[in-house]
Amino acid sequence: MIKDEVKKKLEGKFKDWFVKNPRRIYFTIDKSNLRSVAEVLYKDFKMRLSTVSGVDNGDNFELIYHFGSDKTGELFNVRVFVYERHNPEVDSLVPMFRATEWVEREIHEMLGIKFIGHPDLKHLLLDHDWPEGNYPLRKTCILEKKPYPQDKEDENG
Amino acid sequence: MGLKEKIITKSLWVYHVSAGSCNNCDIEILDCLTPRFDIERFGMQLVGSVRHADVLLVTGAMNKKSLKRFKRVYEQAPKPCFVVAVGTCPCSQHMFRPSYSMEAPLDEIIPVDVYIPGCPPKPEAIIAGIVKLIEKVTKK
Amino acid sequence: MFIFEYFVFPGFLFTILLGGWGWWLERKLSARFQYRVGPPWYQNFIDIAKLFYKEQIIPEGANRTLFILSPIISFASVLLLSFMINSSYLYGEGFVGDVIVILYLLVIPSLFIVLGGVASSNPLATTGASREIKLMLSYEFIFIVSLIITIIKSKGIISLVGIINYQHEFGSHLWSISGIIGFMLGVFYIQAKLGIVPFDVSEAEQEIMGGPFIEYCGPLLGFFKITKALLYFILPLLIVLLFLGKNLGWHLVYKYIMMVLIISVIKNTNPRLRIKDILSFFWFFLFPLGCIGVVLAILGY
Amino acid sequence: MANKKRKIVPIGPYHPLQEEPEFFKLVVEGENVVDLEIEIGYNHRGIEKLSESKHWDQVTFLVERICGICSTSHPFAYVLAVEDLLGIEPSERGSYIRMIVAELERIHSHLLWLGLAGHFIGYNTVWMWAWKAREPVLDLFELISGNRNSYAMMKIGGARRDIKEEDYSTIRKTIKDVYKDLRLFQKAVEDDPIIHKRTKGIGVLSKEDVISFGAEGPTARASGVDIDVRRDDPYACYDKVDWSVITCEEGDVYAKVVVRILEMFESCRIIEQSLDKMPRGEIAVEVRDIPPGEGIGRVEAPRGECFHYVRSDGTNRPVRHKVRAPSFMNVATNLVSVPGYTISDAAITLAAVDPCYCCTERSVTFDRKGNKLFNGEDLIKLSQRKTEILREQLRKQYGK
Repeated sequence: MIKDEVKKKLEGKFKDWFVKNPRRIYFTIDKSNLRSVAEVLYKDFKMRLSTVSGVDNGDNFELIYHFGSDKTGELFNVRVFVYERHNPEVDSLVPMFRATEWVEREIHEMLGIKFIGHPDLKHLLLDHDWPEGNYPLRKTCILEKKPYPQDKEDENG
Repeated sequence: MGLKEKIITKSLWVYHVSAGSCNNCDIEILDCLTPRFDIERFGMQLVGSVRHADVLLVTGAMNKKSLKRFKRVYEQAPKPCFVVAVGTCPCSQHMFRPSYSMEAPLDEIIPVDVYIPGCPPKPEAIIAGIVKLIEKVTKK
Repeated sequence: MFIFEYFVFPGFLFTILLGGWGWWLERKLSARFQYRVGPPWYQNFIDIAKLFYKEQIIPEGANRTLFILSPIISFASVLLLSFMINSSYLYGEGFVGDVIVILYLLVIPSLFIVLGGVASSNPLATTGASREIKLMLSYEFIFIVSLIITIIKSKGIISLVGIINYQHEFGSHLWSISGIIGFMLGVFYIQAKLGIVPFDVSEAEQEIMGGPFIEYCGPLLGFFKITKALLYFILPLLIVLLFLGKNLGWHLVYKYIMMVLIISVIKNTNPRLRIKDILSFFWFFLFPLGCIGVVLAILGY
Repeated sequence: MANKKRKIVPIGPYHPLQEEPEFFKLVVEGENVVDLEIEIGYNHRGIEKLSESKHWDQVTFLVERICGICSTSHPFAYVLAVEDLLGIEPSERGSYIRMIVAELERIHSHLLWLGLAGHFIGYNTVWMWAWKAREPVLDLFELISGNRNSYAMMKIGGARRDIKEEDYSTIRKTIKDVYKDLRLFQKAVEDDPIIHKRTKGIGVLSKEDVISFGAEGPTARASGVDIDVRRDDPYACYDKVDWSVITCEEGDVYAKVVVRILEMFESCRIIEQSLDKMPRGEIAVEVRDIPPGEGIGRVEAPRGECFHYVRSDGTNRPVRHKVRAPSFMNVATNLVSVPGYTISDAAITLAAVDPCYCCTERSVTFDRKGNKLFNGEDLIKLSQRKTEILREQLRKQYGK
């Protein structure tokens, strides 16, 4: 178990350290510390970035970087809050490891968060002519309602 | 029943188009080719180019990105070309219908000859669907 | 009368019936290898007939003339070829040097497959065409070596009928070391010419989706399929005539089936080779082997 | 004829190479691939809007439809995430049932891949033989769950269906038969020189690239990166049975084939042991309300680590559900493993990571607005769907 070592190493950079169970650790860091924390976890502790979850909390965006240590099975979940509603920006981790390339592209198109330093933030999953500024995972995105085929039948008969 | 219909139904070359499916129907279609089901004994073959196709087996709920491609594929297919919707997704878009990236069920885009519901339909069901198609073509 | 001979017996209709059946035999054997049932015996005829009912699309950007002419010319050349080969063993008709004409006529279908592929202006088709050309450069040469071996063994007779008659008198060429080598080269030639695994790089479905045929559909594809059906009959037959020409007549039937069986076994026990590996196989293995075969044939082994 | 001009060879989106639509642009010089562009999204379904009418229990069925081949791994990871959120342990028998189904799925998925890999190198006999060996496994699924794919065996708190004790012997016998078939494939792959020629030294993925791309599963293990969630972060009962993690050092296609074949042997062992050790008792513990909180579930799917993150606000639907499928990380490795080889090699290399685009482009996230509970309209819709399902079942029975 390396969580105490991690805690020591990151002293002063995190808050809300929360051990949900021995293998799931959550803590929050400041946006500006993201790169240095990721570097410590990735380079010093040889952790693997599982993925990044982006959440729209209504008034802010929350990015959770899931770092997994494959030797001990611990999962460190680093929370980053982005408070800007318009034009939210976060540092990109692509210069460190390429695993985030697609992850960040996806978050960009789904939530509209810009990653500074990402080489090419084009659409990954959505069509290229998907309307700009329409981010499907934001709470503000409202989609049209389509009736089911059987509903149509009911209307007709 | 003319000679033409009889000949075409004895040699259906199928082309498999997946438009936002979950893979289940796709592997069940491939399963039809393998030893237990072996649709080659009915003269059906899976072909690689849509130019050779007689039947388009469409799976998936037809999302916006693949729709454009699919329309092109359909235009490239030489007629007569039959369309079979394999699985509940192309029939009614299944549980994916309200999603933002979905366009419309298959039959609102192109005419569909046979629907094979099921999630996924068993290979037996797919073969039964093709038999229905053959009945439909020969009775016309 | 000539028209009857050319189109019905022993020309087109006869060959396509047997070729379609031979092709079916190969498909059926493959299916049995793979624990499948396989198609019914009339499958290839139905397939070809169906293609003539289909719509003909000529892709945009294609060279129309070349695109249309390629399948027809390759079909015509093979038609002529089948007539020549059939009349050689059926009637004993032929002329001096006809094996060389056969050689030329055999190049034409492959050449026009390449041209048809290039004409359709599809990147995958052109890739397939360039592969086919590389392949042709190697397998046609192997066939020439194989021909040279059998000509040397027949004491320099350059006609198909002469070679058959020679074998009829002195026994099949296969039963000697050089004969076995020539026969092997012939089998690999068939494999490559018909585009069967392991030498089907030019139409590899999983890589380039059928290569030169990708844009063909309807009747024009039908002509290519007929060409292939005809080749399915005459190529194994040609190798049989060249190397197993002792007892013909009804014996041809089992000899032909044996050839199809060999092709099918090779097809089903090998993955597709890369074009690089094929070239090195043909040039650095089969070609030296062929040279040894020629030397042995000259020495009389 | 190799002209040195660069041209683009498109693979896809509709291409016999793979069943799913995806688009690779191979930039080639003659026969050599010099660059690769990956264009995905043809399978993207995005289920966000839908989740407004999805209950915690229904999400299990929804995630099952992310991918048909990993149709146990996704619900498995999801229920683990919810259990992590709740802080409960699933029932032990349920855990064993989950494990058996997951390992059966691994066998079926790897056999499927093995067959397709044979197909991609033009070796149709391997394809047919592998899929013939796969059919008994699908029969087992039909025996256990009633369907060949999409088994619906997962439930928050345990398993949805029991494995009957009279079926144990059938499962054991089938696994023995599969074992025999696997030996055959192992020998065939080890002995065939032409398979070696086509796969050895092709599409080599270095250890550094694996770590940088975060690749996982057999793709990573074939490159000598020793990771396996089943061992590292044991879930279900993987720590109670005896099995080992398979790794290879080479990182080429051949190593990936070998890793997958050997893994199937391990799966057979796990299933046999599970049948012996499985206790009697309840298959699921009861779960009523989901409190606010968050949870993470990780499962070693046939292709690698399947990652689910759920967040609850105390209502009957998740506020956020993030799915990260293994192929999402693995597919990107093609960017380094394909260039430098020929077009023929590209076909098998692209397939060697066992890409699953349905997973990659999964229904990205579940999300919902506000705290709206079920309203009448939703309930009507649900009942209509249920009727549809019942109708379909009847139709199926009738068809039989």
